[in-house]
Amino acid sequence: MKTATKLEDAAALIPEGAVLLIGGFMAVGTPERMIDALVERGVGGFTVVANDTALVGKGIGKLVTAGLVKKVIASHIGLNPETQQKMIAGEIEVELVPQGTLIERIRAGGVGLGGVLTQTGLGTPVEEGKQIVEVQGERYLLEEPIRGDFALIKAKQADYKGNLDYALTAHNFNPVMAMAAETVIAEAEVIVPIGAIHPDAVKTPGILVDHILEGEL
Amino acid sequence: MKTATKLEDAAALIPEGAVLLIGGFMAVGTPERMIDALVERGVGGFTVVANDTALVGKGIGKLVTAGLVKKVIASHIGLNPETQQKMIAGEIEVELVPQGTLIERIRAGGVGLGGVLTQTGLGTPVEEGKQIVEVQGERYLLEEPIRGDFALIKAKQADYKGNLDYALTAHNFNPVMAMAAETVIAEAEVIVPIGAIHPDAVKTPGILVDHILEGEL
Amino acid sequence: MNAKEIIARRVAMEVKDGMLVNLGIGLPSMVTNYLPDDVDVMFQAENGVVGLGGSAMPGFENKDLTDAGGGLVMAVPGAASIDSAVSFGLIRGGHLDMTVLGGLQVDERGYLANWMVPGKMVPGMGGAMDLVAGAKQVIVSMVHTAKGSPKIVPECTLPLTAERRVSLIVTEMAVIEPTDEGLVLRELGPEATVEQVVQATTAKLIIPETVPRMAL
Amino acid sequence: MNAKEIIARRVAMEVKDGMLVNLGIGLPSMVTNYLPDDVDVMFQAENGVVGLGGSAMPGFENKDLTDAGGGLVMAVPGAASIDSAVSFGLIRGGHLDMTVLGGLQVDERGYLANWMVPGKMVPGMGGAMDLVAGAKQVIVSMVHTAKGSPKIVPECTLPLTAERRVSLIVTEMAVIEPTDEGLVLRELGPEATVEQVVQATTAKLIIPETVPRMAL
Repeated sequence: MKTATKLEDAAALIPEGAVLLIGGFMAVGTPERMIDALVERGVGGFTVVANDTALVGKGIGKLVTAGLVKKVIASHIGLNPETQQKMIAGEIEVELVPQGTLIERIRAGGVGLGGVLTQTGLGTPVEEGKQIVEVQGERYLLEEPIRGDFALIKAKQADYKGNLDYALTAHNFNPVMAMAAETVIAEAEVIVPIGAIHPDAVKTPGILVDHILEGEL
Repeated sequence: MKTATKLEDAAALIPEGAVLLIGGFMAVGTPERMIDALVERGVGGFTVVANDTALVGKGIGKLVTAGLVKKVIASHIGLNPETQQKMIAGEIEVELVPQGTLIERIRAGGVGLGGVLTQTGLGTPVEEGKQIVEVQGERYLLEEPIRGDFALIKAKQADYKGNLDYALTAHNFNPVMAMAAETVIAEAEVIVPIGAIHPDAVKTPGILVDHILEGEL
Repeated sequence: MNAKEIIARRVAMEVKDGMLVNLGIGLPSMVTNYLPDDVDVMFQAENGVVGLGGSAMPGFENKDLTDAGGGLVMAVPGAASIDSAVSFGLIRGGHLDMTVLGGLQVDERGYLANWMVPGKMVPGMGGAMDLVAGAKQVIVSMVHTAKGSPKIVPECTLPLTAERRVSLIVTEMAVIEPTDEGLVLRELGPEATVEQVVQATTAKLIIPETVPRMAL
Repeated sequence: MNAKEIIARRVAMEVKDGMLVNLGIGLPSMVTNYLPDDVDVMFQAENGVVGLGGSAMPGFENKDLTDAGGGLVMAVPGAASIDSAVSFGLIRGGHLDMTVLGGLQVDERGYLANWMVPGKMVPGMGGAMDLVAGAKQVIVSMVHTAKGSPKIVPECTLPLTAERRVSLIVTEMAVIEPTDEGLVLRELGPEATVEQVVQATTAKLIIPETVPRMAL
C-alpha cells in the first residue's frame, strides 16, 4: 500500500547530480508535473537519460532551460535547439545512443544482464571504444547497461499498490525505465483503487514503484 | 486480415524435424488443440523448445508420449517421468537451460540481439563450453539466441488481425516466443472482431502472427 | 509532378500487401498518399504503435497518440500500442518488412549516411541506425543532388548510418539498386536521361542495355 | 512442533514489510502459514504473477492461474500478470527481496547445491539458478541432515546452483549465517544443543560465545 506523495516532497527526494531516467518521446509520456516540481525546486546537475530532450518549453526541455542538466544520454536532441546550443557552448555534455540500443541498455540495467549485443552501430562512430564480441561467426557491439538513481515515469493509471498502465504511444521508455532505477516515482493521470486495474492490464507491477504522485484535485 | 485456419491445415504446415517453440508452463498456456492436431497427424522428429514437458497426458507431454519429440530444450522435465525415461533410454536428447536464461535466449532470437550476458549459471555445469565476457570487471556467461521454425502460442483472445492478449499465468513464454519463429500459429480461447482488443491491451501485435486457429464452435 | 511526388509515388510501388512498414519523417511519410487502395499494409511508428493511421483529423486528436516526429496521428482498427523495447525488437528482429528513409549520401557499397554532418548537424541518430541495420528492406528516398552537388558518391564522406547495404535508392531521376557488382541503374525518372543521371552521380553506375522509365 | 514447522516458522520471521518474496515448492511454501498479519508482503511465482494468493479454495479455481508447481492458486487484490521475461527480469534485476529455497547441500563458502544428483535425479534447474544468482536475499530452508547424513558440508560434492553465497541457512536445529569468515552458528532450534549441531554438520562452524534459541 502506498499513499500519494506531494509533488514538492517527491522533488525533494532527488539530490544534486542524480542520474534521472525520464520517460517520454518528444514529451509524450513525460511526467510534466514532476518536471515542473524539479524546476520549481531548482536543484540540478542532473544526468538525464531519455530518448530526447523534447522541445523548448516542453518536458525535459524545461529542465534544460532551467539549467538543471549537466549531461544528456539520448538518441536525439535535434528538435531542441537549446540543448544543441548548450552542447556547443560546453554547458551540457551529450552522449548520443541509437534509440534501440538505448532502450535495451536500460532494459539490461533493469533485468540484471551484463550488456547488449547488437549490430546497430557497427561501422559507425557509435562503435568507437567498445568491445566487439563474436557469436556464431557474426560481430556484435557490446553496449553496457544503464541504471538510474531515479526513474521519473508517466502512466495512464496508478493504483495504491503502485501498479501502472500506459496509454498508446505514451508507453515508450516508461515501462522499461520503471525497472532500472533505485527509486521509481510515477505520475499518473488518475489514481484508482487497488483491484481496479486488471492483473492482465498492469504493465508495471507496483512492487517496482516507490512513490505515486498526488493527483490534480 | 486473417481468416481462421483449420486445425488439420495448421498441423500440416509443420514438417518432420521442425524446431517448435511451444508456450506454456506445466501445460498452463499451452495450445492443447494444436498439440492434439500434431499427435493426430503423427509427423514428428521435432526439437521442442519450452519451459518444461508438462505432465504425462497434458500439453507437450502428449507429444512426448506419441514419440514425436527428438530433442527438448527446457528448464525442467522433472514432473514428466516419461521424458526422463526416454532421455535415459537415449530416445530423447535433453538440453537443460536455466529458466531465466531460456526466456532471454528466445527473446534475443526474437529481437535480433547477438546473445544474452548473464551471471546465472556461472560456476555450475551450465557454464561448460560457453564464452565468458567481462563487463565493468564482472564476469558474464554468453548464452546464444534461440529461434524456432514455428511458434505454437496460446492466447486468451485473438482478433482477425492476429492481435493477441493473454490470461494471468498463461502468459509465461507465449508473448516472447511469438517474436522468435519464422511462422507463428496462435490458438485463442475466442476470436473477436478487429478493434475489440484495445491497442493498450494487445500484447502480441498481429503482424507477428501468421495463423490464428479456428475456434471451437 | 515535382521531385518529391515522383519519389513518393515510385516508393509506394515497392510497398506490398501484408507488409509492416516504417516511414521516416518528411519525404518518406508522403508515401502513404500514393498507396493503392487494395494494399493491406500496417505502418509502424518507432515511438510505439503498430497501425499508424495518418495525421489526426480535426476532432480526432489524442495527446498520447503521436508519430516519431511528435505529430498527432490516428490509429487504424486493430492497432497495437507497444513500448520502445518491443518497437525496436520488431525493427532489429527482422519483423519490419520495409523502412523508407531520407539520405545525405549513399555510396558504391550501398552504404547510407543520413544522420550527421560533423560540425554542422548533430541532432542524434534517433532510430535510424536500428532501422538501417534491422529492417528487411531499406529504401533510401531522396532528391538526387543537394543543390547540384551529387549525393550518390564513390564512398560516403559523412559518418555511416550502418555497415549494411541498402536495398534500393529512389530519386526523382532514377531507381538505383546496390548489388554485389555495384550500383545498377534500374529505372529513369519521368524527365531524366541516362546521361543526366550519370552527370548527377559521382558513384560509378552499372548501366544495363535498356533502362525503363518509372511506371508511375 | 515437527521439523518442517520449526523451519517454516523461523523463516517467516525473516520476511519483512514491503518485501517481494519468492517461495520454492514444498517446505518453503509453508512459510506463508506463519506470517504475522501486519506484514504487507507480495509473493511472486516465477511462472508469472506478482501477488500470489495461496492455494485456490473450492469455487475459486481458474485454470490460467497457477503457481510454479502448477497448482491452482488465487491472486491478491492488486496482483499483476507478467510474462516469463519480466518475471525473471524481476529476479535477475535485483527486484526480488527474498527467495526461500530447499537445499541438498550447502558448504563453508555458503554455496548451495539443490538441483541435481548426477546419475540419480536430473529434473532440470527450473528457475533455481536465476533465483540464487539474482535474489537480494537467498534463504535455504531444509532439514539439517538427510537420513542422518550431513547436508552442511565443507565443500559441495553435488553440482552448484550458483557461485554465490546464500544469505542464511535455516534448519530445525539451527540458523547458520555464511560470512566472509565462514559459517556462523546464529541460533539453535527448540530442542538442539550446540554439540548436536556440530555433530550433525561436517562443515566447520564458527560458534559465538552465546548462541540464543530461535524465538519462535
